[in-house]
Amino acid sequence: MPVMSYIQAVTAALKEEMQRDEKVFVLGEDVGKKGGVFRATDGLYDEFGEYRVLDTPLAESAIAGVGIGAAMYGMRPVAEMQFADFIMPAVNQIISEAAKLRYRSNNDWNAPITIRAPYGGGVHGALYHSQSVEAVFANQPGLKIVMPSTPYDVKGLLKAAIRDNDPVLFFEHKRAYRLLKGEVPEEDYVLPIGKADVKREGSDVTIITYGLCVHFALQAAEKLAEEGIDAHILDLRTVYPLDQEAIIEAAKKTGKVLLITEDNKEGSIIGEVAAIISENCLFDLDAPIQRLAGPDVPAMPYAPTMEKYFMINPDKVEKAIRDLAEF
Amino acid sequence: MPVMSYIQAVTAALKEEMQRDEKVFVLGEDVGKKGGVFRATDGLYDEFGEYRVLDTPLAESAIAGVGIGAAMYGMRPVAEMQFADFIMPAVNQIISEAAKLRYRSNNDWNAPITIRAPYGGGVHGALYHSQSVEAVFANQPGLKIVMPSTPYDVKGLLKAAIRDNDPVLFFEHKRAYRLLKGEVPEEDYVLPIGKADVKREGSDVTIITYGLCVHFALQAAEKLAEEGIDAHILDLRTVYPLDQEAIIEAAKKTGKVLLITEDNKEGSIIGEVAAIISENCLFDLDAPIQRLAGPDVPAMPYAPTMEKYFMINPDKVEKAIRDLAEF
Amino acid sequence: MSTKRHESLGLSNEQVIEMYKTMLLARKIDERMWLLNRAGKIPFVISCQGQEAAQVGASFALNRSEDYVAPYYRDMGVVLAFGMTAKDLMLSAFAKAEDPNSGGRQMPSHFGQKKNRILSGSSPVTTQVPHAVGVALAARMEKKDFVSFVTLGEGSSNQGDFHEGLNFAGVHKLPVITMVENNKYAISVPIEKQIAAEKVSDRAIGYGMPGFTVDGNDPLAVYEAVKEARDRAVNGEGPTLIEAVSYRLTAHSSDDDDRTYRNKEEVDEAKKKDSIFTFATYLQEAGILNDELETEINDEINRIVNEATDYAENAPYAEAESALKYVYEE
Amino acid sequence: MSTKRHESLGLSNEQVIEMYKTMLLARKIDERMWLLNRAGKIPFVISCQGQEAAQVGASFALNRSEDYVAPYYRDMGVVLAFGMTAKDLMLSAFAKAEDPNSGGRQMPSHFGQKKNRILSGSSPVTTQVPHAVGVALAARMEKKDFVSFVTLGEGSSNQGDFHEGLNFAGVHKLPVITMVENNKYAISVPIEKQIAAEKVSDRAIGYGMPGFTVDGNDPLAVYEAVKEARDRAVNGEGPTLIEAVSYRLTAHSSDDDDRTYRNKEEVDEAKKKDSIFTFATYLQEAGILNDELETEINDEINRIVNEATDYAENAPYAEAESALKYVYEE
Ligand SMILES: Cc1ncc(C[n+]2csc(CCOP(=O)(O)OP(=O)(O)O)c2C)c(N)n1
Ligand SMILES: Cc1ncc(C[n+]2csc(CCOP(=O)(O)OP(=O)(O)O)c2C)c(N)n1
Ligand SMILES: [Mg+2]
Ligand SMILES: [Mg+2]
Repeated sequence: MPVMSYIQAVTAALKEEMQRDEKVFVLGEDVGKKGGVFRATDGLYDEFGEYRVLDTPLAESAIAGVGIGAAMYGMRPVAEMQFADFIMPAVNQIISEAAKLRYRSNNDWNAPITIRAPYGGGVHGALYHSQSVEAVFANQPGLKIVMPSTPYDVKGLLKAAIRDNDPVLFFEHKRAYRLLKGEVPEEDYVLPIGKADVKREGSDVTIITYGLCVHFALQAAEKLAEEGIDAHILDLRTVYPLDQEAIIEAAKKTGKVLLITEDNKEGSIIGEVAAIISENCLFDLDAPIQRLAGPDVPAMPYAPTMEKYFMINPDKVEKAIRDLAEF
Repeated sequence: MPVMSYIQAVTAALKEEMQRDEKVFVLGEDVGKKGGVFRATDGLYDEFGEYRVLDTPLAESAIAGVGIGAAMYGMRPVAEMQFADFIMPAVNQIISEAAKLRYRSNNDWNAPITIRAPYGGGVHGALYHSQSVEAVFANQPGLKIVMPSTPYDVKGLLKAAIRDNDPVLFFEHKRAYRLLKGEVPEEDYVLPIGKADVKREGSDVTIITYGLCVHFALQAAEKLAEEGIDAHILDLRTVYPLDQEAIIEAAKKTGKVLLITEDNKEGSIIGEVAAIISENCLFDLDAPIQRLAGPDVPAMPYAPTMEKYFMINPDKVEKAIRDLAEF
Repeated sequence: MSTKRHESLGLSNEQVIEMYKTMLLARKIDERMWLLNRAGKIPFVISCQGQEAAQVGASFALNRSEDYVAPYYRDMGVVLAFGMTAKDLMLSAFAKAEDPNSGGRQMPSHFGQKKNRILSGSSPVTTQVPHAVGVALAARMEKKDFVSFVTLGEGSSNQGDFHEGLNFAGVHKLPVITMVENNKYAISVPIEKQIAAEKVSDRAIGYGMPGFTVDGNDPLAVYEAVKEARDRAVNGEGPTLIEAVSYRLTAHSSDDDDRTYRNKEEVDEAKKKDSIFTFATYLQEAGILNDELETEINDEINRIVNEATDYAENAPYAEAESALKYVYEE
Repeated sequence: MSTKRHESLGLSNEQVIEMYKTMLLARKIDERMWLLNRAGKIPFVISCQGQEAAQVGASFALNRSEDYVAPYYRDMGVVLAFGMTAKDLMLSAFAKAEDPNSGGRQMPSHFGQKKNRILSGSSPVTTQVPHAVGVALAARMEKKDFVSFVTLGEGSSNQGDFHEGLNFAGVHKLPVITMVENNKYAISVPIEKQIAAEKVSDRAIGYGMPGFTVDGNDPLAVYEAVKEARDRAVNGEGPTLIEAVSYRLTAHSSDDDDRTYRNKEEVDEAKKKDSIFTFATYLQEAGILNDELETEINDEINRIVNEATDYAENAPYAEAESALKYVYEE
């Protein structure tokens, strides 16, 4: 099986879906001739031409809104927001329109649009090129939010998102783009949206997380295994709506739960995960539910001292697991 | 002490603050000559003139953004979003600008803006005139979100919001506007933003909620008191950032916690409340943390059958308290 | 008015009578809804009154079996012309399960009906503009000959989505026609407090597209402008912005009292130009409409409105639990 | 070029030399930042190169001790003219604690400095436009005589906030000057794919304000346009939109490789019009600048840039935990 980087898996999924279905097209800022500022759409302009890899004017609400309109007609737009931080001007189109279209029309209309955006920090991106924005959308029925953690998951989930008949926000960790590599089948496959995935079986402590933090958790778990601490790692994969069953099962498995997000702590996705656990399996717990997250400051600063202070890393995860194991 | 309706308390707070401080001004759609679609700014145009009660063009991002600019200069804008549902076009200005201004400028600049918006359902408002939107903003350090439940709280908290040197979102329940009446001192007073408030002392079940649901909870509690079930009711008042101490204390008090919101369940404010409790006082609980919330559908429908099905009401609260008390 | 204007536009006598009927039907449904509202039978009305000429004139210039429309809440004339029925509209006003727009989920006048290519609309204004542009983009990509047509109020043309949508259409020369229905007010705010430009159509040049201001009380003037715009669109010459100027004859909605912000004289003055009368006069002068036909039309429309009202009033609501359906594909 | 153009604009010889120095300082700081970036010492640069004339010409037409500016990320010329120092800018490039813009929290070129009335800016483009309008609204309300000045790129003029902000300013005739720095590209996307209008200034009429397109390589032309706009603004005649046309001489930023989307010939052609040279030529021909003065100026600027670089490189970062500060008032 070929080894691909996380971003190569993005490109592969886009390319294969565009080859498979003529209705699939990409639109966004600099996605065409330049192939995207991260080069996620590299080569697609040459292969599919200007209209299927459309450089749009610099206007996110139009990117989303025009995409939604095309999707209502029956196209399969894959819109790129250049950075997740710049999705904010498109919030009205996403929340008021895409999320509510099927419901408000009593199933008459739907918007099969995928909106991709690179999120996350640790890349000297400062306040506006580092954010995790999923919590803004994770209270909007009608939307699905996918945040993959490996190249394999990227390809299978992005294909599933494009084929999904409802709007999907697909957040890719920009630091993972070139950092993470892994085996990715050349053939076509899709992974189920809405299902979490056990990334490591273990019996002492349950870690529930998503995105790049899965990678940090795996690294920490390897190290702790040497000390005899056996971590169970559940990768949420889809952060909205959450896979309640998998969360409950994972929490029950060890009775000690550590939730991790790179986002600010208060109001993040993992608060909802904690709520699900405390509503459904409180008496299976042997320790308070722990949360490891970014501090509650607007976003991570540029200076390396402060950026490092903000970011989750394997050491912070390791310490949190060890503390919980010893509880 | 005079008795006022919830909306009269809004008007009173605005008027008194405008009289006290020339820098305070109101801007929004139809706030001037018409006095607001709910008449929250009734009479202010006549008293303070066109520029201090400014009818703006129909453009929410400008209402927020122009307000932020004026606030940076040193004014005290109170921007009205006609309905909370229509705050979405202003999300970029609120999240990227207002919330982050102080932090990104290392305390050099700040934006003392208050953004008022009527939220909530039960008024035949259908999908786009009934929403609870607080969860969209409740993960954004730099913002404060206030959601008062009584006329008394409205006046004291709105004054505090206007005087606050940071941006405050102030969500008023539109059904409460004329439904809720209560004593409101004529004199000047402010209530602390960031502090929850015990609205009823009790020993059997703790209810933590906010906004109109406080009223429903109080009604249910009165009824249950006759059956010997004694409910403790904590009104969050400020839903972001949350008053952790008060939440922990209230949860510990009875060991049985019911969280209520009118918002959709998944990803709402009360998920964070559950997370705080399960992180800090898990072993003080005698029952799983219960949540009573709207169903996870985009927003409440127009037809009375479906609207009623969606909305929280005293009966639903009563049942949930009873179930928990009997646990 | 020259009595042969419609002929010089290529419209037959039957077609203009059809236009008139559609305008009148819209008006009569709307009036009935106000009565129902004042009688406490339906919670909310938002009117087309004063804008029927623009709506129907524009619609008849489109290909009503192929083009897509993204109407806004006042566009009863547009949706009737595109195949929605009085019954459909009354079902929506009563919020009944059978309402094809939303199954009673949305407020009335939140139109949408896929079979008639009426894009579903929401309450936040102007979001439909990029949608129509997206449909036009699809037309381009699929090499199809239809156009999309989108409307909004003049106040709503100040939203960012107007700018972003029209700019997108202009850059890619997409087959989309935007019609701003300038009724001089946005709720209580008069046009001077909304827009400093002399004409809303002055915005077109900034998007590299032609812009026209036409008399929105004259269905033939609007017909002509939209027809030409449609021809340009299908010839690959790109989008057009049209401003149809009329007046909002009712309060903003059943929740509004317009006496607090505008005076009766102004409204009375506007009523003199009401297209329902002026167009009838044109048709009479052109010898197409006479008293007999007028009575016949009125009777027919009354019957339609009565039947629609009765049907809708007696139709069932959606079941409470059906509120859980159709969040996602099922 | 007439050798006396600056005099006819009321500019003294000292003032135009000051303008030239400011342009040159901006250029030299910018060039140094690229060197530092390529040497791995600073992670990111985004340039003013090619836009100095517009920035400095505009700034000198403002009241630099009273007016407010809301610059965008390329506006090194504006912030230098408004009192920010080379040291301040280098501290920001190195992300050091003493950086007055953000204490090392924001990327370089995210300007802000209250004491010089430079509004703090963010990365999402165009959000500053409504802010400047808000400051102008405050000027009106407080009956003060200052104006606000806001800049953005031509690509950014497609954001909704441009439309909403300018419309607001137009309706209320507020004293705000918007200058679009049209450098022909938005990252890789050329102006034709951003805007179908012939000129960005064609958008002004849609907001009821005058619009002008000027040569952004000519600081005197920009000076003149902004001066007149400022006069109108303080006379209560409202806002102005100015488009200053130049060219982006560098890649979009240190993360971009512009060879993938534009060719060298085009860039070389643009370099011939580089204002740093053409304005120097003007000053020489006007007899104000000679080789001696040129050397002196260059030496002084080199010294300033060196000192700023050394200082900033050796300055400390903010402490890690200080990341927790200033979320709210403390
Ligand atoms: C984004 C948004 N903001 C506010 C509203 C509330 N609102 C509904 S209609 C309206 C006025 C619209 O005026 P105009 O665009 O002129 O259309 P008209 O009603 O006059 O036809 C307003 C402010 C809304 N629906 N959406
Ligand atoms: C809202 C938003 N979307 C996308 C970006 C990413 N971005 C940064 S600069 C830029 C291009 C700006 O082009 P233009 O406005 O012409 O200014 P220039 O850089 O050419 O001076 C883009 C797309 C952003 N900063 N903000
Ligand atoms: Mg109007
Ligand atoms: Mg540019």
